[in-house]
This record gives sequence, C-alpha cells and structure tokens, in this order.
Amino acid sequence: MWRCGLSAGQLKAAITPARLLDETGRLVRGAPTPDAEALAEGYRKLVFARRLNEQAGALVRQGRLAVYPSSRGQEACQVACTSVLAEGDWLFPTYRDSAAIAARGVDPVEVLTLLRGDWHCGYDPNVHKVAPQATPLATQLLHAVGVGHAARLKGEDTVVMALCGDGATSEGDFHEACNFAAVFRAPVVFFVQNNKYAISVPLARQSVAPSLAAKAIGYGMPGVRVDGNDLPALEKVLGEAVARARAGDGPTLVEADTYRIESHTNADDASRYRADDEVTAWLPRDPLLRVRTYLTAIGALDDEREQDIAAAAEEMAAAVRAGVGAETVADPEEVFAHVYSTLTPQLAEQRAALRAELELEEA
Amino acid sequence: MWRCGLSAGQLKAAITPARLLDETGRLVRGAPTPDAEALAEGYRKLVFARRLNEQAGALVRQGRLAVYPSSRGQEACQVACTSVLAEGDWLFPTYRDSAAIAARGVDPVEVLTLLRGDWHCGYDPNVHKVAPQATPLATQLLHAVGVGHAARLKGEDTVVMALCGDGATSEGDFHEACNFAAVFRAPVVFFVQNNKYAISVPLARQSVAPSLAAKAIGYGMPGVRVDGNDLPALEKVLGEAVARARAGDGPTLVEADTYRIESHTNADDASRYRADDEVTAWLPRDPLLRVRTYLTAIGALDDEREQDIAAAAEEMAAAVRAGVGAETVADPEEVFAHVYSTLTPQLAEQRAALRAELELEEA
Amino acid sequence: MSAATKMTMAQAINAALRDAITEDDSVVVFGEDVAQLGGVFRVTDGLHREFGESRVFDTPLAESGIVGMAVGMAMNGMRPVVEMQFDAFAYPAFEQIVSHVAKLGNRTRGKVRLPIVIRVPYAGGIGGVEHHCDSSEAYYAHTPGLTVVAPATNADAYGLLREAIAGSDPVIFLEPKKHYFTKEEVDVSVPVPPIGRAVVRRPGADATLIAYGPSVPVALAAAEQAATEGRDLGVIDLRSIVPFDDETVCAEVRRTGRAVVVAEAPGFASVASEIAARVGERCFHHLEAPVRRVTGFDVPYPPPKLEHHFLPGVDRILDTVDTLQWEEDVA
Amino acid sequence: MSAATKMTMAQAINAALRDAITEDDSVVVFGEDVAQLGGVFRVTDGLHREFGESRVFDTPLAESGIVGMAVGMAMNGMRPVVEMQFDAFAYPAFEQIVSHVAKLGNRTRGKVRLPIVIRVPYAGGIGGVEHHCDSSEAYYAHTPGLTVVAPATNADAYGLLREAIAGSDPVIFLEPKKHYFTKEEVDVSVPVPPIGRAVVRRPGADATLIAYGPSVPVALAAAEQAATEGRDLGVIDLRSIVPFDDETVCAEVRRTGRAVVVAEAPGFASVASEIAARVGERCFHHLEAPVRRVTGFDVPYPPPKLEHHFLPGVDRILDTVDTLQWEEDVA
Ligand SMILES: Cc1ncc(C[n+]2csc(CCOP(=O)(O)OP(=O)(O)O)c2C)c(N)n1
Ligand SMILES: Cc1ncc(C[n+]2csc(CCOP(=O)(O)OP(=O)(O)O)c2C)c(N)n1
Ligand SMILES: [Mg+2]
Ligand SMILES: [Mg+2]
Repeated sequence: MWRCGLSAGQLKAAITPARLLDETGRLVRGAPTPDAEALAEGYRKLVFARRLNEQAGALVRQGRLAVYPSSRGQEACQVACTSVLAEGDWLFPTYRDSAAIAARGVDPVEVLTLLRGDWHCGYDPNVHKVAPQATPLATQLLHAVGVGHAARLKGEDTVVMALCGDGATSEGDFHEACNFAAVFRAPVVFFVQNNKYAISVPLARQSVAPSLAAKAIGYGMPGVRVDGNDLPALEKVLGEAVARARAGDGPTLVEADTYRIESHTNADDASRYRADDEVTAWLPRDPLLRVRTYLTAIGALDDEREQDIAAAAEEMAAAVRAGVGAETVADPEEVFAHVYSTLTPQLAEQRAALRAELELEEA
Repeated sequence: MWRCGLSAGQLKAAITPARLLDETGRLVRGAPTPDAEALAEGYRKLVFARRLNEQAGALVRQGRLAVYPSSRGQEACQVACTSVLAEGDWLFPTYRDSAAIAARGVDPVEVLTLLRGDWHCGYDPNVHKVAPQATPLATQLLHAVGVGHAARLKGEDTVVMALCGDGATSEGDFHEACNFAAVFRAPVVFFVQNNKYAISVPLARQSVAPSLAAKAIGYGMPGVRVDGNDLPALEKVLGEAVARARAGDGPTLVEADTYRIESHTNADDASRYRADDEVTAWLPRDPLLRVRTYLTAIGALDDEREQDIAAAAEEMAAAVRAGVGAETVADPEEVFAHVYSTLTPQLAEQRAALRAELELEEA
Repeated sequence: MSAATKMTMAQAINAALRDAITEDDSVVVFGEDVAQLGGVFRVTDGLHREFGESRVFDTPLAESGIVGMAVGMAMNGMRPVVEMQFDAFAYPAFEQIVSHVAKLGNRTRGKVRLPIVIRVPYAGGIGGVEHHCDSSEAYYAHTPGLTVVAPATNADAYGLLREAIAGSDPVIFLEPKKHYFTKEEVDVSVPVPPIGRAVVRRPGADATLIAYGPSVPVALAAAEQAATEGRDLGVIDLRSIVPFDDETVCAEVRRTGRAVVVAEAPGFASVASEIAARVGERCFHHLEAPVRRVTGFDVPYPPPKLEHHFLPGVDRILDTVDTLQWEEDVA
Repeated sequence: MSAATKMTMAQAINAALRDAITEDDSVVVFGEDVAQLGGVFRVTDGLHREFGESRVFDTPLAESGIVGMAVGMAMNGMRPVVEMQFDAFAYPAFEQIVSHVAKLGNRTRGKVRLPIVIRVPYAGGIGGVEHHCDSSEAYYAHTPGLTVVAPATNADAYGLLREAIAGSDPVIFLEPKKHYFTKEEVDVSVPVPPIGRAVVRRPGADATLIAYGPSVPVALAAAEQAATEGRDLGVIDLRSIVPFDDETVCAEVRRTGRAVVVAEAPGFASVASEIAARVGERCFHHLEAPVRRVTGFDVPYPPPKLEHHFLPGVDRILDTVDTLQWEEDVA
C-alpha cells in the first residue's frame, strides 16, 4: 500500500528552491518565458499587496487598527497563492495573509475587521471561499483538509490552498494535517511561507531538516521548495500543485524561501533579535523589484502603465483609510447573538441583564 | 544552520529494512557474524519475553489481570531495545512493552501492576530508569526528549530509548518530540515498533510514506528501517543509534518492521479486521525461531541449554502467577495520598469523609 | 402500534447513527477504529459495511486531526459525527474544540455553523485502567459555544443523538460507557423531549436529586431505597448540561426545599458546582438546607479496585440527604 | 531597612525568575520567544543574556512539546518554568497538562514529583484580538493534581512564583496580563503568605467580595466606592484557587452574612461556581442572601470594542451587592 516512491528528482525539488527570475530580474537559463500580460497583471497585484501592507501599517500607527502583521517582502507569495486558484477553490489564510485575502477579491476593509479589534472575521467565508484568518497556529491546516476531503466525497474538484508559516510547521497540527491529507489523498496545497522567523525565533530553532519541504517525504507527498520572492516561479510551482490536487493526485507541500522584512507586528521590535544587515541583505531580493525589472526590460511595463497601477493602488488605499476610519457602532448585544444558532435560556437571561444595565446607564 | 544533508545511503537505510539473519535463520550474505555467546543470552531473553506474554495472557483469561496488550511476535524488539542500553540510560515504554521493561530488570510482577487495575505503575521509575508505561499515545516521547535534554545540560551521557507504535506516529506529539529532539540534538533513540496495526487500523491508514523511518528526513535526523524480527540486526541498528546519541550527535528514528501476532489486547478480536492467512504468513518470521535455528546450526545452543532456559522461564512464570495472584489490599485512603506532595485541605477533608464512611461500614 | 424493542445503549446509538446516515446524505461518521471494527465498544458496528467508505471511515490515529478535519468538512456542507475513543483521548483535540469548534459560528457572525457531533464514551464504572474513565464534562460545559448533552436512558441516547446530528451547532455527546450494554425498551418512533429540557424521572416531595448521565440510575436507586425508609425523593435527569433547564430544576427544588446534586466527576469547579451555585442563587428563599453535592473526589480517577469508593453510590447519596436539616434534627 | 522598590508585575516576575535561577542550578526557563526577545511581554527580559542558553532558551513553536519536554526535564532533576505565550495557546498542551503533569506524582505513588511551573499570561482587559484574552483557570482548577495560583499584587507575583518554583508539585501560574505594566511597591525580602492562604485585602462588615487575580483590584475599587455610599464591603484575595482557603473565606462570610464572587471567566461551571457552591454549603446558616456571582458572560471573549461590557466592573458589582436582601428592601 505504500504509494509514494522517492526519486532523486523529487528530493532535489524538495531542497533546492525553484526559480524563474533571478535577483537581477533576468530569466533563469532554460526557464520557460512567462506570459507577459499575465505577469504584468501579477505585478499590479504585487503593487496592491505592498500598498495594503503600507496602508495598514499607517493605520496601526494612527491607532485605527489594533494590530497588523505585515507581509512586506512576502507579496509574491501572497499574490501567487491566490492567482493559481479557481473560483470554487478555498483559501485558508493566517493573520499574516491579509494581502492574499484581498488579492482573492475580498474587500480589504472587510479583511481588516479582526485586526481592527472586532470578534468576527468581517467577510462571509462562503462568498469568496476564504476561511477566517487563523491565529492558533497550524490549526487551520486541518480545516483545509476537511474542506478538501468533503469536496472529494461529494465528487467536486475543489482545491484548497492552506497557508502557514515556518514556525507553524513545528506544531502537532501541521503534522496531523499533512498526514491526513496524504492518507486521504485530499486536494490540498500546503503552502509554507518560510520567512525565517516565528516572531523572534529563527528558523534554526524550528528545524534542522534539509528544508521544510523535505518534511513532505515523511507523509508520502511531493515537497517542493521555491524562491518565495519570485512571482513566476511561485505561480508555476503552486499552479502545478493545484493541478495535481485537482486531478485527484493528492496534496503537495510547497515551501517558499522568503523573508519577513518588517517586525512580526507593530507591537514587535525586530531589532531585539536580528541584525539590520540581515534585513538589508534581503532587500535586493524584493519581489516587486524583480518583476518590474523584467517587465520593463521586455517592454511590457512602461511609465504610463506603472502610473496607472500606482493610481489604482492609491485609490484602494484611500478606500481602506475611509473604511477603517469610519466609526462603527458595535452593538453589545451582538456578543450573545452568534454563540449558538438559537440563544440559550442562559444567554437570553444574560443579554437581558446587560440590556437592563445599558438602559439604566442611558437613563 | 541546516545541519543534515541527505545522502543516497541515508535514504536507502530509511526505506529498506536492515537484516542480519534471514527468515530461515541463516546469516545474510556479507553480514558480520554475531557474537555467539551474546546471541545465546539474547535468545534466553527472547524466551523469557515470550513466556511473559503467554503467562500474562493466561492471567487475563483467569481474570487476574484487567487487560494485557501482548507483544507476541515483537519479542526481538522488546529484547533489543533494552540490551543496547547502559545502566544509567532511560527507557520510555508503552502499554505494549511489558516484556521490554522486564528485560530491563524490573520484576515482572511490578511491571504488571497497572494492568492489574492499579492506578500506579508499580515500580519506582528511578531505580531502573524506566518511565511508567504510557497509554496516551506518543505523549511519552516528549518526556523522553526532556530527560535527554536535561542530561545534556547537566553534562551526563545518558541515552533515552523512547518506544511507540506505528499508530502513534500519526499523533502530533510524535512530530513535536522528533523535532524537539533534532533541534536540541537530544540523546534520544525513537524506536517505532511498526506492527502493522493500531488496534484494527492497518498501516495504510496511518501513512502513505515510503516508510515510517523516512519521517526522520523531515526532522533532519537519520532514519533507519530494520527487520523487527531479527534480533542481531535490531541490536546492531539500535546499538549504533545509542552510540550516536551518546557521542552527542543527536537523535535517530528507528523503525522495526514487525507484526502483532495476537489481538490488540484480550478485549479485542482481530478476526474482525484481518484475515487469518495474513497472520499465518508472519509465523515463519518468528523472532525466536530464527535465532534458535541459527544458534543450533552453529552449535551454540543444545538441548541442555534450551532446557535450562525453558526451566528458568518457567520459574519466572511461576513467580508471576504467584505475585499477580496474591491478594493485595488496596487502601482507599491512598487514593488521596499522592495527588499532591502534601495533602490539600480539600483532600484532607474528603479523605476524612471517606474514612468516616468506611468506619461506619465496618461498625 | 408500538415499535418498542429491547436494545442496549450501544445499539440505540448505533440505530441513531444508521437512521441519520440513511436520512441525510451529509452525515458522515469517522474516528479511530469506527469502520471495520465498529468501534472498541461496537457502537458503530455494521455501519461501514452498510454504508461504505464514503460515509463511515477510519482515520489516522490523531484526535486533533479528527476534530480539525470535522471542522473543515462541516464548513463544506457535511455533518460529521466523530468518535473520541475514550474521554481522556479527546484531550489532544482540546485546542480544536475550544478555539474552533466552539467559536467558529461566533467568529463568522453565524455565517459558518458547525453541525458537528463529538461522541465521547465517558465516565467510569467499567473497571478500566487509567485514562479510560474520566468524567470530562466540566471542560466542555465551561466553554461557551458548545452544547453538552448527557443521556441517561437508551431512548434519550437515540433521540438526543438524532437531534444533535440534525441541529446546527456543535454538540459534545457524552455516552456513559458503563451503560453501553444495559438493555432497555426503546421505541425510536416516539420523540423524546428536546435538548435543553430536563425531565423529572421521579417526582418526590421531600428532596430533589439532580443528576445527569451515569448518575441518573444511581439517583433513582437511591430514591427507591429512600422510599422504603419513608423519605420521598424526586429525581431530575438534566439530559443536557448546556443548555441548562433552570425552569424544571428550580420548580422542583422550590417545591421540595432541599436538593442534592449527584455527579461522578471530581467536584471542584465542576458541573455539580454550577448546579449547586445556581440552585443556591435562584431558590435561596425556598431552601430548608444548603444544596449539597455528592461527586467524585478531587483525585485522578482511581483504579478498578477502588472505584466503588469513588463513584457516588446510593449510600453516600442517602447519607447526604440525611444531613439536609430535617425536622427531626431540629427536634 | 526596607528594600521596597517600585516595580511592575512583569518586573516582579522577572525578578523572581532571576533570583530562582541564581539560587538553584536546577531551574530552567523556556518557551516561545522567551530568550533573545525576553518574551512578548518582556517578562523574561535579560535572563538569556545573563544566564545563557543552558538556563534560558527558546523552543520550537509547539506547546505540547514545551510542556512534554518540561515533564521529562523534571523527571531528570530539573525545575522547568515554562511560558505559554497566551492563555489560549496553552490549549495544545492540554493533554500533557491533564494526563501527565497533573497525574505523574500519583501514577508513581509519589516516586516521581514534577516541580514544573507553567506560566500563563491570562485574562483580558488589554484590548487584545481573539484568542488572546481567555480566562482559562477553570480547566486547570477542575483537574486534580494541579496547583492553581493567581496573584493579584506584584509582591504576590514575586513571592508566589518563588514558592511555586521551589515546591514539589506542578503549578499553573496565572499572570493577569492587564497588570503586567502596573507599578507597585515591592519588597522582595518580605515573605508573602504561602500558596493556599487567602488574604483579606480589606475588612468589611456588610458583605464580602471574593476575588482572585485581575478581579481583586476591581473588587477593591468597588469596595472603595461602596464606602462612599455608606456600605462596608470586605475583599478577599484568594491568591490560590487550588488549594482553596475555606477557612479565611468562610470566616469572613459567616461574619458578614453576604457574599459576592467576582471573576472574569465565563460563569458557567467555573471557579466562581465552585466558590459560590462551597460558600453556600458551608455558610448556609449565616447567609442573609444568596451568594451571587459577577462573572464574564457565557460567550467567547469579546472584542476590544466591547470588552468593557463583559468584564466585571465596579458598577455591576455594586448593583449585585444591592440585591443582597438588605434591611431596607424588606422594609
Ligand atoms: C498555538 C499558538 N501558539 C502561539 C501563538 C503566538 N504566535 C503568534 S504568531 C507566532 C509566530 C508564528 O511564526 P510563523 O509560523 O513562522 O508565521 P509568521 O508569523 O512568521 O508568518 C506565534 C508564536 C499562536 N498564535 N498560536
Ligand atoms: C491519545 C490516544 N488516543 C487513543 C488511544 C486508544 N488506543 C490505545 S492503543 C491504540 C492503538 C495504538 O497503535 P500503535 O501505536 O500502532 O501501537 P500498538 O498498540 O500497535 O503497539 C489506540 C488507538 C490512546 N491510548 N491514546
Ligand atoms: Mg515565520
Ligand atoms: Mg501498531
């Protein structure tokens, strides 16, 4: 019943990052030429993702968001993991994947709901097939497997993209999710954004394996490592994994080699645990820069288009400022409303007590 | 900081089971000749382990044990995992490893305490460096890592042998234990007795990896697969893993390819989920038979020695019968005594209440 | 025409699962050893054979995995009924249960509901070795968002499980394992009162015993015994812990003025504490005596040899009833 | 000569850790982000630099791993003090805590004791997003074998932590995170009463407020306010939930005849239920009114925008005190 062999090629793919565009924005020798128009559209999304990161950062500093974990430096991952999905596919994001959710089509203002300090995820998960952002690490990977397995049982060809970070791979739920998916041949792509840190803890403290993608071997599924700042490489690798899942060939573990440019969140101070020059060394690998250089070189991006993109991103940012800035009235009674599908007598009583208190205050 | 490379040899070791004696009791071509006297001693231990399994089975049928998970068919694993340990080393067994604990030197009557229906493990873990038998699957592997890591911090060269089954590898704690051990380079040998079943669930439902030992790759430690019914091969592989751990080179994952000949426990009925001929197919691979044939062929085992061993095993069995049969008076007040190192006022009160009840009953 | 037949609680649960799978395509049953083996208690016996791998299947051995997968399957339109093999083996799934199963409806403002039933063979009295007899209801009952159901009769085991599976919210379904093989007449065509409704199993004028799950028959036996001694004890079977039926409980206690809560779990910060606290709060002016609790001691579940000392039994209940400030005490 | 200095609770805990590591070679501190970063709340700030990797270290990101490793290290002679980053992130370790940390002493008849301290930054009031504000004490308090400590003052944070680390049994140490940055005078050379002893923080003749951890300052503020309104409320700070100081609590309540329990966790099957139940049981004949509870609602911890409605506050406490059947009501 062992289904997975182990070829030298598979091993190499799990350890050496795939790359299409190098750090200078040049096509790697022998790499297929990406479709210029699609890449330009990808570039637009990268710019949007970056702009969202910047805007959210600014809103935190103004006290309008409770917290924001930025994906700056990881925008290629954020864009690629959604652009490879079809409409009916599902995305399971973490707190760091706001830009990916927005790239999936969810209104960024809704995306930021939780981070504004609300108790709910803001959007309806069923509309865009995006799960609420998960905070308890790696737990959502199992939900992704469940959605995928249910789809298979129902004969649907849905694929599920499940995101997590390098730190989350240490949790038991990561293991159980990979294993369940492999055993049930669930149509799931596990996409690990290895940004080298879990808050302050560096990768070396999470794993001494040859790569995180190499963990796939232990589950009997393919593991692929990819340059996480190389949009076309990501789209190729993730696209293949999605196709494989859709074809009924089961899950894939994809590890993106990337870097968290900013602190863990605004509440964190990365200078306490990493040297500035480590960060600076990553700057030339900026995912936007790389695509931009390439597109410009092949003539697919000129100043005008660049300006159009920037203007549209500005518009989005303005909408975010307006939306997040708008005073929303939180109804204290709603705290009781959704705990069960019908209010229990206990909650009805407690809601009535709170209502009475509030009425007294108002009076 | 990636410490573990991946050579073709390492991969092969993780997938193809190592073997020294084949099923007909002949030395595999090119295998080193085992020390005859040591192997004869190993044979004695195998016979003891088998006898203990049989005796415990009988005691269950007589209602003297609450339950007994037999390691019949796995005796070579039970013997090897203790014979490679030094005195100060630790063993972390499961409910199925009674024979291994006895092989380690713990009085079998004490070993069976828990299975008699007592609440405590019977023996003092510190005396023989044997942890209580663990029931919640895979949890004990983390304790093993802790003991190992503490030893390392204290500069002691203790090695920890941590046992679990194939089913337990699916638990999150297995993953966390392997990873912690690898990251901290803890002196632990993870020894998975892959007996092909977790109660009724066959291996194919636990994993579709090329082997369970291959999981080691994902943690950056060596993984080795070994014929689990081949005592000298087990002692070699486990011995090397112990030496590696002792030398400060970190953990190893060893998978024994073996088979659970009996039902999960006496309460189970294996005929509900597996065909008899699967079991019969494994009988020729009996771990005792193999060593016996080899030893007899090289003249290291004659009828007299065989009889001596059998007689000694009978003596042990008689002692077990006597010990387990002896009526022990369980003191209800002891239920309160060890929950905390000093009785809380609440427990003192509850104990007093129970005492009053008992006195009333007696009166 | 009555369709009542004698069946064990295991059979009643089995019938509920079978009927639910038959009637609703979205019901799936999975867990450890539930398929081929039919569960270590045979509760799912025959279902795999009858409905096949797409409806009833074994999983890898990982409880967080089982519950986490159930969350995802429920998000995608299914009604998973999962089995935790024993009470203590649900603990690896605790984070999934508390942080997701209990909260997802709320986190999505009701946009995502999780019709998941987590079946937990629970409590003691079966001579089980350590980790096989925990009464873990307090952990769940304290967690907002979970419905916690504890049947005491075979008819309730059938009826409440059907309702749990058909409902929109996640349910922790506590099956008193010592009653798995107890036979009772069950007519599955007769509906039982809904989840949230307690039932007065025995009216009584002198004092009220409040129990659920495995303690209900014990409370009834105590009442039986008390009757022979001239004391008329009522017995309430809560049936569900969350929601809690304050109305039925308070009506009875206000009438009798005396109450004893009976539960097997260690008493400290338990469901029994809650019951005692709320009865004390709500019936204060009707109480002739403090609300007393007869619970397990605050120790890990004891070994088979000693469990009879631990389990609330008839004698301990009656001794406790005796302390309830009866007229004769005063006199 | 008093050595009192002003320090925050985070600093008091830091000092306790520093002093324990210094005085006892077997004390080790580990968890997520506790070393280089000094913890997300800076509670372990500077310890890694001062004592090095063998005494203070970061682990891989896995809470079951952290607690499970602590069990093993304690078996091998060490005194691990581990940090769970936030209350809800201790749940992955639940099985290790309940099935091992709490039980190993008992399972070995006392041959193996586990001097482990599990530090849990807990409860709300910090405007945290979901999963960052759970009051999880009931889960632990209900589990026999665990000692559950909840300091309310910085002096107690220091003193109780020192005692917890030096003791033989596992301790869940609940740090009210909203007080991490509150400054108070602390003289670490003055011993505090031992774990298990409650302290009357404010004597009061009319009614007794019973609280622990983050609710103690709220109860004191309520008492302060009540005083201005002519009502004399006493405040008990439990300091440890397990063991529980019945003596102090009952002495006070018997004197005042009225009690209100204040706690932040959802009330159902909670520590507050336990307190209300036992006070009701033990002080029945002295009670002029039912024991009332002011707790969190039975909902998942609400978002920053609404948490002030959820947290037991001065007004809600005083409103509840007002219901305690005062003479004027009767008149
Ligand atoms: C179970 C759990 N433990 C701890 C945390 C606290 N925490 C939030 S993010 C984080 C680091 C995660 O690192 P990684 O998985 O690499 O993702 P990244 O933040 O780098 O995207 C930690 C420890 C949590 N959210 N969940
Ligand atoms: C956490 C947990 N879940 C479930 C169980 C119930 N259980 C006991 S043994 C067993 C099968 C274990 O299989 P394996 O790990 O292969 O070991 P084996 O029994 O074959 O030696 C199960 C499911 C348990 N003990 N612990
Ligand atoms: Mg990271
Ligand atoms: Mg097995």
